[in-house]
Amino acid sequence: MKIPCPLCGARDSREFSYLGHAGLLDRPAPDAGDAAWDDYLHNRDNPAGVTEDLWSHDYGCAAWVVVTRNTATHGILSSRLAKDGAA
Amino acid sequence: MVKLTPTDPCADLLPVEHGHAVLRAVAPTDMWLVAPYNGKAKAAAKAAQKLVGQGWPDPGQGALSDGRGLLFFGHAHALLVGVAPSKDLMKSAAVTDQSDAWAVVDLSGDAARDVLARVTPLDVRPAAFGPGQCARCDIAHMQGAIVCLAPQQFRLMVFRSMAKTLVHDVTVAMESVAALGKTA
Amino acid sequence: MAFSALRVLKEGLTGNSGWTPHWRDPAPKDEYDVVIIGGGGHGLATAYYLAKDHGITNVAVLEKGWIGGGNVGRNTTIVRANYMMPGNSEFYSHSLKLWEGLEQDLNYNVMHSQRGQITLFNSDGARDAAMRRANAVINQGDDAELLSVGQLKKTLPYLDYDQTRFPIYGGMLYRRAGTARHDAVAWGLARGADRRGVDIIQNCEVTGIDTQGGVVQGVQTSRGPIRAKKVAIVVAGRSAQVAAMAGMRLPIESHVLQAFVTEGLKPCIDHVVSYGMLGHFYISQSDKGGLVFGGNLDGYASYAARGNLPMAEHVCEAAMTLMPMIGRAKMLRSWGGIMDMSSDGSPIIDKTHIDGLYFNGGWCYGGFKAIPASGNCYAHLIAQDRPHPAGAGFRLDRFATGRGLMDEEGTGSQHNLH
Amino acid sequence: MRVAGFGHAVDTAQPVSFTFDGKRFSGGQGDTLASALLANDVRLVGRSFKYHRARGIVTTGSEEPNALVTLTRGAAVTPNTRATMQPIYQDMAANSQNAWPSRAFDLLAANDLLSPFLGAGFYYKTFMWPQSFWEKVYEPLIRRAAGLGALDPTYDGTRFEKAYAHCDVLVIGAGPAGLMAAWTLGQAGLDVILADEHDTLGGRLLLESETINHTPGHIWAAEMAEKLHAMDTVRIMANTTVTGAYDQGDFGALQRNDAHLANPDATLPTETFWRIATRGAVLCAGAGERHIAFPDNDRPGVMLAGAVRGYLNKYGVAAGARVAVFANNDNAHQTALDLAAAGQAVTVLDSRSDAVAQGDYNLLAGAQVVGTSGRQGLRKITFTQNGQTRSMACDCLGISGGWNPMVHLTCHMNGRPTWDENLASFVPTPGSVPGMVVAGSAAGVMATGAVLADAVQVASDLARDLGASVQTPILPSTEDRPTGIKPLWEVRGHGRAWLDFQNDVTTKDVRLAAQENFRSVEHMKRYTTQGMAPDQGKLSNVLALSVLADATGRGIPETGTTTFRPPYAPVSIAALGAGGHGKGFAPERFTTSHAASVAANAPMIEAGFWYRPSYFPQPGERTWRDSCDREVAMVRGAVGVCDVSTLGKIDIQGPDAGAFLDLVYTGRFSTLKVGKVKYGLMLREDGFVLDDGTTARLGPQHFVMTTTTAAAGQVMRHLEFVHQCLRPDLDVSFASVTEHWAQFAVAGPKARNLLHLVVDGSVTDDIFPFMGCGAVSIGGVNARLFRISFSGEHAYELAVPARFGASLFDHLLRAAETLGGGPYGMEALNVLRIEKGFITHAEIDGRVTADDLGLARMVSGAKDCIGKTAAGRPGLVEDGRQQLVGLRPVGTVKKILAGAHLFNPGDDVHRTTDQGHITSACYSPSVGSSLALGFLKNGRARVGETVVMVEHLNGITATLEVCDPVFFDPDGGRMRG
Repeated sequence: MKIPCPLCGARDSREFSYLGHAGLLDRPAPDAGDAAWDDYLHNRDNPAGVTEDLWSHDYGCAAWVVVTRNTATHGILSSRLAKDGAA
Repeated sequence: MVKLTPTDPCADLLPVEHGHAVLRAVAPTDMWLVAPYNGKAKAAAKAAQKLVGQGWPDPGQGALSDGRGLLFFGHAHALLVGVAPSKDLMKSAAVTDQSDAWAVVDLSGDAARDVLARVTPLDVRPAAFGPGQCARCDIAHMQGAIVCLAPQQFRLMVFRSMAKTLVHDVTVAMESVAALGKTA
Repeated sequence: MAFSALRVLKEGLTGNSGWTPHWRDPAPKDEYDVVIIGGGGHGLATAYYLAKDHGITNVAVLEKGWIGGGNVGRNTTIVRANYMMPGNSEFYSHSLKLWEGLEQDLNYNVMHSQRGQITLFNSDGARDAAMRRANAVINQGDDAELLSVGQLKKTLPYLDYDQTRFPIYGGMLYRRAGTARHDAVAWGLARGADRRGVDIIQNCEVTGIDTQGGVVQGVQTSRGPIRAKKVAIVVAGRSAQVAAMAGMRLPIESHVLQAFVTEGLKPCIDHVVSYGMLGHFYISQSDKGGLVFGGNLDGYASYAARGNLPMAEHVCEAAMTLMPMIGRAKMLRSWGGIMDMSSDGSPIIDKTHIDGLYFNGGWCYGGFKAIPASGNCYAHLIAQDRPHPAGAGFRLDRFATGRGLMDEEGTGSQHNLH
Repeated sequence: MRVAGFGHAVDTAQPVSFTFDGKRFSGGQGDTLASALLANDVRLVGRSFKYHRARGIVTTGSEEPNALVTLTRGAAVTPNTRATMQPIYQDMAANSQNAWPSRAFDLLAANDLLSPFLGAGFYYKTFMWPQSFWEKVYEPLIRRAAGLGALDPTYDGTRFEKAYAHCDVLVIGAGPAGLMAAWTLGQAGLDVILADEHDTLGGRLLLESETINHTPGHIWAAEMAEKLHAMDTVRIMANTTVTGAYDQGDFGALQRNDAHLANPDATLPTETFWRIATRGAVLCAGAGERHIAFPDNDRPGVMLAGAVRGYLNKYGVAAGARVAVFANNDNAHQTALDLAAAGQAVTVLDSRSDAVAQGDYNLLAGAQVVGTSGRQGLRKITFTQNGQTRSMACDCLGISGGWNPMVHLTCHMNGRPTWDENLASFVPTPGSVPGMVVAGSAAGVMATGAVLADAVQVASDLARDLGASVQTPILPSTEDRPTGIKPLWEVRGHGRAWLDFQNDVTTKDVRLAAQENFRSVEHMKRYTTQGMAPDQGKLSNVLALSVLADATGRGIPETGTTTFRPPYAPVSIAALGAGGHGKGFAPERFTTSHAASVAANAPMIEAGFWYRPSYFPQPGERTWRDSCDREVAMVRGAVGVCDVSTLGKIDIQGPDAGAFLDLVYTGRFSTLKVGKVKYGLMLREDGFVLDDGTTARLGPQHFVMTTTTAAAGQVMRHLEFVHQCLRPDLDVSFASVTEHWAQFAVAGPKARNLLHLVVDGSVTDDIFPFMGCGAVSIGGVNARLFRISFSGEHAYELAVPARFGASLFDHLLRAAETLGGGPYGMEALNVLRIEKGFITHAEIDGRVTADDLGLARMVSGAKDCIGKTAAGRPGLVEDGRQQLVGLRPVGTVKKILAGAHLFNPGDDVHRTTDQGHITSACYSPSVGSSLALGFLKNGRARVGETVVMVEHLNGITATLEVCDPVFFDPDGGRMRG
């Protein structure tokens, strides 16, 4: 499996660690309420299809990368740096 | 006053040679991580240009000449090699001394790329990874960096504490490549 | 037809012509008291216990493909009860006791073999953690024994005690742990449920859940609508998709877990052996002689039911440092299952916001051993609308409230770390 | 027997001697074990899995189901080696498997007589009474009888390796299609890897007599191989089986490097497991012949028709003296033609009544074999033709039920093949593996001329897709042989007809499965074990499917197919796990003081990937406790030195560094003064404690954070996450400096005296008050000094660039000695911190809150931080949580053990009465008693109460008093003073 790092190019997935859905970029405000925080921390759409998730290029440039990926086929559609914000 | 004497993580282990590959220790030199502050990338590049004669490296780029250079070293960093940062550079970038943080070895010879293929998933075909290129990558399960110095010469870096593992794993690969060469 | 050695003998002498289907293939009825969505191990066990313990037999198990085709048919078959967190501890203890009577109960040999599991530890800290767990297991009423390195050398002589990267400090022996023939569990439960009147309906995909005024009415399926007083979701691996039909968003992320088996070999590994350095490695030898082994999740969200090489290699590297003698064994097959990874690594058996709709899922990769108790507790909840005491901890709201989290690994809310 | 004038691959002038089951034989250079055994008329090579039936060689390739042997070479014992793939070498020792006492007389062959009772799934129906007999009696019997070869319980130390390769196109298989495809792609300038599982390129051309460009196919193949060798763009990997297709163009492949060598060099890897990354792939895996199910079709001497002529053409071996062929297709007739050329008269029984002879041999059209005899090898076949049943003496029967395209790799990513009615086979479904195309027989193209044309076409299209320009080659001329086929799967009759030779699955088993409602193909497979043997059903799956289709009254396409999963051919664990043996499982990390610690006889223990000294034994000390107690007393009484370099150290710089730290730590760091250090607690976003450590402010925009050894990597990733993903606007950057600095704790009342012996200038309370930090120099070397304490003593941590670490450690020890001090190890460090109630990851186990640890005061109320909101969830703040406490013995206590649980005095010991557990325990020489830290329900409110510790595994029960976790110097005077 290859992950396309926006900086380093396609690299073996063993250089990366996986965190979870890219919704983790949208941290709720402290006062956003219990439901918002529960959703952020725990609940997931968990689609059998295209999703966006977060990978860290640990063994490479240490960038956090948002990967648009199909969970049913493992096909990868695109990637971008997490620090560049939403697509 | 006490006198501190330096030690080198690889010096006792090297050089080794098997078949058409040689692994040598690299003498310690200045190595500094450089991270430009927000909005200071141009100034940092200019300061670096003065120091090493080359601009800010693009991702995957980095060359050394006369032991000096600036290597792409991560999403936020370049590695300044062979010279300490100037005041100018420090005004525009955070700098961190890493001169002692790395075990640094040079792998060279006709079999060097075959040896590398046994320790890193990086594409090291000549067309994909030639002189002037530098990669942060997995080296034998370690966070490392590889710089292509010449078509058959590579600088390998892993954190200092893992020098022994680096030398061991590369040496085993060199032996294997040499033995395979004999049967081919 | 009851199975017995005598029956096997009689049929053998008469050309084996008298064997009948292990379960029927009925057409779906218009209405059931309970519709169970999912014909995996847990769904079939739920049906079985609804019929057996609660006398509820007007039940349909709806299976999209063929029964037992999900994780019950693709796992490393380990059955154990060494959980320490309140909620888990009593549940898996309950499950192990059900396993111990399951074959006679079902009249089906699922080859449950209590060959013992030895979990190794490789540091003082890991030993302390293993002791904490083992003491919890004993406090629950089950058993555990501490093995010194000397004892291990006698019991597991094939481990590398001298050169391995992380020296072996000792092991914990759970004698009642072991393995079972995974497919037979699904088939035996199906046969048991079927004999009590449950309709097992294969190739029947649920496409919608009908509700009215917050009360469940039935389901839409690829074979037409089916009315039901109660609907029970138990589709681990596809929980998100089915729960979404009822407007639910779950604390679950689906991941791939690979497993591996070698060619058949003469007996060499008697126990289940597990090892916890740099992820997991666990191994046992099947009755056919194949070494069955596995490790951690690949780590990325996936529904592909297959994995990639890095984890396969890592698991084999663990094998080589721990028990290098198996190096000459050849991996014959690898496969992947879809794991419902919950936010604390423990499952959910609960009511939902819709009256009459129940949810069972989030089994992470501990689902196989849980099958009897999961079915038993879920059936109890469905039949009586209150949780079985052994399964009362598996509440859906524990993540929001933080009450009764069961984070066995201490890795927090990140789904793929459990 | 050997046939003169045939066998281009074998040089009989170079005899090679080997043993099989201890008996010596001779073969020629180039023989496989299988061809050499057949040349010596050895037909019985092993026993089947369940019924222990006599079994012989069936194929010429890796799909071989029967001829699995155990090889012994030096210390290396390799079970389940395919005799068909194993070259012979001088003095090779091979043994048959699964037979006792011998392969000719196997006691368990008695199982065969019991077969009416041992059909599919019999074990699910019995062995249940009495309950305890399963583990004790039945299962051990079954286990002993099952299995094939045996592992040697000792590790032989042979080297295996793994490697990566990268290319533009991977061509899988070097038969006619693969050779042509590789040539086309190489000419187009693409980087090509051509992998083939045999030692010589050519595929079936090596086994056939047909010509290309009017020269024998094997010579054309050799010429092509030479051309490819000469191309810079093509890399040839012989002896390499592509084992799996994975995501984004990754393939696994196993290369055998030394199978042909009698005494390989110790540094030569036996096998290389390749991870091949490619942009595109062409599957040219060819097709595999299948057999036909008829009664007693499993005797030694019954082989695939293609294998019979393959052994003649490639190895110059006649597989029998009297050969017959039973087939449903034209292709199999070639066996008769080839054997006729070698002077053997062959009878072809063709099930098609309209079959036409293609040459001078005896053809029985419309004939079917209905039985065979011969206990240890085929002697006679019985067949029907025109309603008559007759027999024929023969010792070799070549069967052909047609050819299956080798679709396996196309299924590795969940693709399912498509049924092709004309071919009576499954063919690959296009697009099953992204980037992989299929050419030649693997795609269902059977005649050689068409195969070559297809390969050129497919390769050219792929090359153009990859942006290369293609020169269309001139296709060589071929002799196209007929490929007509009419499906025949099963000949029903008396007796058992085998599908899966290895797992002993017969047509009866499949029919029984269907009868018992295992009608889905997956159910049938699992109920009967069809296709689950080492050949993974390559030979028999399609056949089994047809029987199931017949039994359930469905067509084959509706019946479906089971999937094929990696690996295509079995891969040794030693290859996949190469490098993992011994210390290779993980990198080893050594501190700069490692050599000195080892020289001081300190046992080194693993701490993550690091090694740290456990204790430093002195003469006269008998146990670790003796040393540990002394080291603790030394630190409390004089001064100790400990290498703490393994703790994570992260340089944090930038104008927003303070603001960033405020976000990741519970406390406020933006207001920390330059030259000061502060203890910090870090939460996960779910509110539980992630890690702790100190952070020092070295400059207005410059901090250095320490983490625990265990969490260093995790914390670094966390910081990057918080910055890049949550607050990319903050101007801050992180650099790990763990490895740049060697850092040593200097602790004890004489710590400052020691520093004065080492550091240039003086260290005063003014400059270095408690929790102060700053630059110092040591012999002119710039160093950092932090006045922090993990021991509760007046203590410092002194950091120098790592190159000077060994030297500084040496100086520190020598200076310490003059003060009555010395080094201390992990055991003493642990005791010192327990005495002070300082926490480690024994306490921070991922399930505790700041409040559980008694550190709620460290969570700033005035600002947000990671984890703060979730830490406010009711379950994390309610009464009844377990809180950190100290525990000390009441009266005499044998031992306090971490991992023990706590109960109220008088309560039954049970899960439901559990009050908590012990996390850390030690004997404290400073306090003079055993001590422990633990978590206790509502613990802080229970100081002074007694609890009972119960530790079942060692059988220890003790009464303990609950106390404050700080046992020693509770007001911290020693640390500050």
